Amino acid sequence: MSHLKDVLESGKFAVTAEISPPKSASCETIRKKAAMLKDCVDAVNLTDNQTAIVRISSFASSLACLQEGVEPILQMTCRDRNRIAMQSDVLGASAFGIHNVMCLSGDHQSFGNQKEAKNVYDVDSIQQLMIFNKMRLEGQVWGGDELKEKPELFLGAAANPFADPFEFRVQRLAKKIAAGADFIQTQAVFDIERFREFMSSVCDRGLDKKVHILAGVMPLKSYNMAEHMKNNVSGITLPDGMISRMKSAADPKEEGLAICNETIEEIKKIKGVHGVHIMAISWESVVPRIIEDADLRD
Amino acid sequence: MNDCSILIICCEKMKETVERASLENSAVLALPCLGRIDEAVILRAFRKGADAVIVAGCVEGNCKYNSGNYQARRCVNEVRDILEEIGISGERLEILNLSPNQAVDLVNLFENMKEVVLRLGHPDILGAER
Amino acid sequence: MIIAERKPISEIISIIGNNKKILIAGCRSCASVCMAGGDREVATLSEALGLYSDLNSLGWEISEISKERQCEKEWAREIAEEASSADVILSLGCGVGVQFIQEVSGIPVFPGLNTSNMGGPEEQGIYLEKCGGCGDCTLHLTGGICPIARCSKSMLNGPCGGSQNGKCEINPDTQCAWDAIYQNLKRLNCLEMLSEIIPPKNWIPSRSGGPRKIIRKEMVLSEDEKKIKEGLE
Amino acid sequence: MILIVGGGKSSEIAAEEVIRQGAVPLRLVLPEETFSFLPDVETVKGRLLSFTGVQGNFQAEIEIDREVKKFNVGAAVIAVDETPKVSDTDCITLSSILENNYLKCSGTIVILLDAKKPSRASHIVAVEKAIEIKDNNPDCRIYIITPEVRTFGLDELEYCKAQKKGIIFIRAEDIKHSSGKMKVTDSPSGKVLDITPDLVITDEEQEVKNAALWAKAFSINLYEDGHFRLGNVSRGPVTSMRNGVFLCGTASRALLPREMDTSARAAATRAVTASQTPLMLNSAEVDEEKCASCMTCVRVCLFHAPSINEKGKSEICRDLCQSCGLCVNLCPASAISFKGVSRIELRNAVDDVLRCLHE
Repeated sequence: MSHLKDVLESGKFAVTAEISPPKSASCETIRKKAAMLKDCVDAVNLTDNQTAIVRISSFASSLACLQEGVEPILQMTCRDRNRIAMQSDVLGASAFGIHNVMCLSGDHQSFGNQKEAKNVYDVDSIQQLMIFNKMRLEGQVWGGDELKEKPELFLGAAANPFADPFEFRVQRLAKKIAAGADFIQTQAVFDIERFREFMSSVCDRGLDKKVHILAGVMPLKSYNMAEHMKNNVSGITLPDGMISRMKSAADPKEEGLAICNETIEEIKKIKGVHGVHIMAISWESVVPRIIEDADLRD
Repeated sequence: MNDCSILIICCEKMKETVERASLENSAVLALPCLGRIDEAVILRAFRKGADAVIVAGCVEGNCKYNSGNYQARRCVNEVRDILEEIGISGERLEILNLSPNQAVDLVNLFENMKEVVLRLGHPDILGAER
Repeated sequence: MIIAERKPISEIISIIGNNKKILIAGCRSCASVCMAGGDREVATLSEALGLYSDLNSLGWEISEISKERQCEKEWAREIAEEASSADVILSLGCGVGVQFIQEVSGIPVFPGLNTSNMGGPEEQGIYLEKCGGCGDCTLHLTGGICPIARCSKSMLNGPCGGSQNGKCEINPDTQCAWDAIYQNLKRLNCLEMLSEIIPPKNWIPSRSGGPRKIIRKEMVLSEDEKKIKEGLE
Repeated sequence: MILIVGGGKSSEIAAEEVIRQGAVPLRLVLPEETFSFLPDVETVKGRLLSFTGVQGNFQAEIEIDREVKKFNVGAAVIAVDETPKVSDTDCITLSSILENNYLKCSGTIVILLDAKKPSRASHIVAVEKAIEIKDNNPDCRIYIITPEVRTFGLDELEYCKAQKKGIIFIRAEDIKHSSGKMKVTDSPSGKVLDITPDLVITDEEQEVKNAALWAKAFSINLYEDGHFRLGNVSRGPVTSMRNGVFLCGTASRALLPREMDTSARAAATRAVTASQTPLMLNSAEVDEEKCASCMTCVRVCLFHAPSINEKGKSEICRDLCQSCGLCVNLCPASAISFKGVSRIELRNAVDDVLRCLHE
C-alpha cells in the first residue's frame, strides 16, 4: 500500500525529500526533480502552497511524482480546505494510489501572495488526523455516513521541537499520535542540543515506539539564507556558531553541506529517530550527494 | 503680504511670556492648561482664517499638571495628519516647549512660521473673514 | 464592547461625494468608549469636514447630533427626523448603528467608522480583540482565553509550530493565544486539561451557520398587545 | 491649625516652626509608632480615615482608639522620615553606634558601607564616628570599606581629616566575610587584603513604613521606590501633588541632616501661609446624562479626582480637581466641563480671538 510504510515498519532508516511544486501550469520541473530522486529516497513531500504562495496543487504534483515512479507524500493544510474538501481530496488521493497524507496547520495567508484571502481553519491538524483516522478505520466520514470503500492512508504530521512552549511540545506530539499519526517529520534541525533534549523526553514517554519520527535537515546555501532562516522563518532556531561559519566560509555551499552532514551524523546517533527528511528547497539536485556523504543508503 | 494671521495657543503660565513677546499680527488664546486643547479647537482656528497655529507650552516635565504638554503634542500630531489629508500643509502647525523666560525661542519660531506662510500663501478659505 | 475606528478622512470625503448637507450622528455607547464616535470625535470630524469644504468652497452644511445608542429604533428614528433637511447622514456609530438609522431614514446613511471586533482596552487607547462571537463558548476548555478570536489560525489544539517566545508567527507584537493558554493553565495548575484533544467544532451557531437571531421568548409581546401599543402611538 | 504627620525628627522641626509662625500644630502619629515628646505640641496617636476639603479648609477624620474625631485644619505637612530596616544579621549598625556609644572600643574596626538603599547621610555619619573613635584611642586601626565614598560638599574636608588621622578607606566591590576573617579586593589596584576585624559596623537599608497608607488617605501619589511623590517643579520644592499638602522629611527625598532641618521649616512655613489663603478652584462637573462611563477621565487624571460613583457614572471630587481641563478635552461624550472651557465656549473663543485679529 505505501512503500514508506513498509520501509519504516521494517526498521530501516528511511530517507524522504521535498519538492516544492512550481508556480506554473506545467509539472515538467516536478517530473525532472522526481527523476533525480528516483532511487535514492523512499518518498517525496509535495508541499501544499507553502508559505501561502499559490503553486500547482499538491494533489497534481503527487500524481506527476507517482507517474515518475517515486512515492509521493501528499501534504494538506487546514488553511485552504474545510472538512468537506479535505475528506473528498483524501478519497481522490487514495483512489489514485497516493496513500501517504501529511496533516499540517499550514502557514497563515499573510505570509504569501494572497494576503487578502479569507482563511478557512475549520479544523486544526490534530482534528484533521482524527477525521482521516476515522475514515481509514471505520470507513465513515466525520459525522457517521458510510463510505462505499475505505481509503488506505498512511498518516503523517509535523512537529517542531524548536517552537515554544518547549515543555508542551512532546505532549502535543502525544496528542497527534493519539489522533492517528503514523509518522512525524520534524522542523529542520540546526540546534542539535535542543533536538536531543526533545528526543530524550519523547523516548522517556515511549512515544518513539508508537510513531516513526523523521528528523528534518536543511542544507544552507549561503550566509543570507541562514540569516533569512533565523529571522523571518517562524519556528526555526539557528545557533550563532552556524551562522558565523556560513559567513566566514570560502565556499558557502560546501560549508552548508558540511554542516548538514554533521547534523545527520549526530541525528543518526540519537535514539528514537527512524529516518531523515531532507528539505533542500530549490536545491533538490544536491539530495543524492547528501545521501551519499552521510551513507544513508545501505 | 504682512497681513498673515498666526494664532498662538498657550497655557496660563505661558500667557505672560507670550504677551511680553508682543508679536504683531498674532492672536493669543490662553487656556488653563495645554491639556485642554482638542483637535476641534485647532481645526476651528484654521477654518476661521488662521494661516498658522503655534501651540506654546512648558517644557515637558515642567507642566504644573504634569500631563498638559504631553497631551498637547499628541493632539498636534493628530491634527497634522488630518490637515495633510484635507490638503493643508502640516508645517502651518507647530508645538513649542519653552520655559517662561525663553520668549526668544517663541519669537524665532514666529518669524520662521511667517516665512512658511509667505511661502505657502493663504489657505484660501471661503468662510474665513479676511 | 464593540471596537471601531474612524475611517480615514480622505475616505469619508470620497464617501460623501457631492452631497452638500451632512448630519454627523455620534453614539455614546461603545463608539464613545473606544474613542471613535462620541461627541468629541463628532466635533473633530465636523471641524475637519467644514475646513475641507471651506478650502474647496463646496459649501457643505454640517450639523451634529449624538444619542445614547444608535442601535435602538426609537433613537435611530430621532436621528432620522433630525436629518429632515440633510442630504445624507454620516453615522459615527458601529455598523449596527448605521443600519438601524438607514431602516428608518429616507436619505442615505453612510458609515464613518470601520467596525472591527469585540474586545476591550489593553491600556488607555489600545484595544484588543477578545471574543469571536462563535455562538458556542468553550472558554472553560482553554483556560479562559479564546483561541477562536485570539489565535490567527483559530486552532483548538494549539499551539502551532510557529509560536516562539509567546508571540504569534504572523506578527511579533501579536500574543500567541495558545502560549497564553498554556501559561494560564499552568498558573491555575490544571495543565492536564491540555492533554485531551478537543474534537472538530460545531460551527452551526457561528456566523458561518447563517445570520443569527436570538429570541428571549418571555419578552416578546403578543399580537394584540402590540396592536394596543400601536394604538397609543 | 496645621496637621503634621510623622514621629521623627522632621516632624519635630516642622511643629516647632509652625509654632514660631504663630499657628497651632496638631501632630498625628500611627498607634504603633514611637515618637519624641514635644512639650507644647498636641500629639495624637491614631489612624487618618479621610482628608477631604480644600486648602484653607480641610476636614481630617482621625480614628483615635476606636473613636472617630473630626479636625478642621488649614493645611497639612507630611513629615515622615525613613526608618532603618530591621536587618536580620546580628552585626552592629551605624544607628546603633549613635545610641549606645561604642566609642571606647579598640583593635581593628571595619565599617562596611554597601547597603543597597542607604540613607544619604550614612557615609558622613560613618566618617564622623570613625574620627571620634580614633580620637578616643589613637592606636586602634579603622577601615572604611565602600564601593564609593559619598561625602558631599564641605563634608569632603571631614573625609580628608579622617585620612590624615590614619583611617584607611578601601574602595572595594567584592568583600568575602566569613568566620571572623575578611578578604577585600581593592578595586582600583586589584590587590587583595586580609583583615581580621574585632568589630564590624554596617549601614542599614532605609524604608518608609506605611507610605501607601498615608498616600491613600491624602490621595497623593508615590514613586516606584515607595517614597512620597513631590509636586511638579513648577509648584515648588516641598509641595505634594495636592494643593495645601506639603512634604518634608526623608520619606519624600533623601536628605542630609542639615537639609532635613531646612526642608521641614520650609514645609511648615508654606503650610501656614497656605492655611491662610484658601484656594477656590472651580472643579469640573460631569453631566451624568451624557457620561458613557468609559473611565477615560479616571485613567488620565493624575490627581485621582474623577471616580465612578455607585450610579455607574463619573463623578469628580471637588477637593482634588485642579481644574486643568484634561478630562474635559478627552471625555469622548463631552460630558465633563467647567466654566470657560466648555466645547461651545472654546469654539466661540477661537472665533472671537481670530475675528478681532482681522479687524
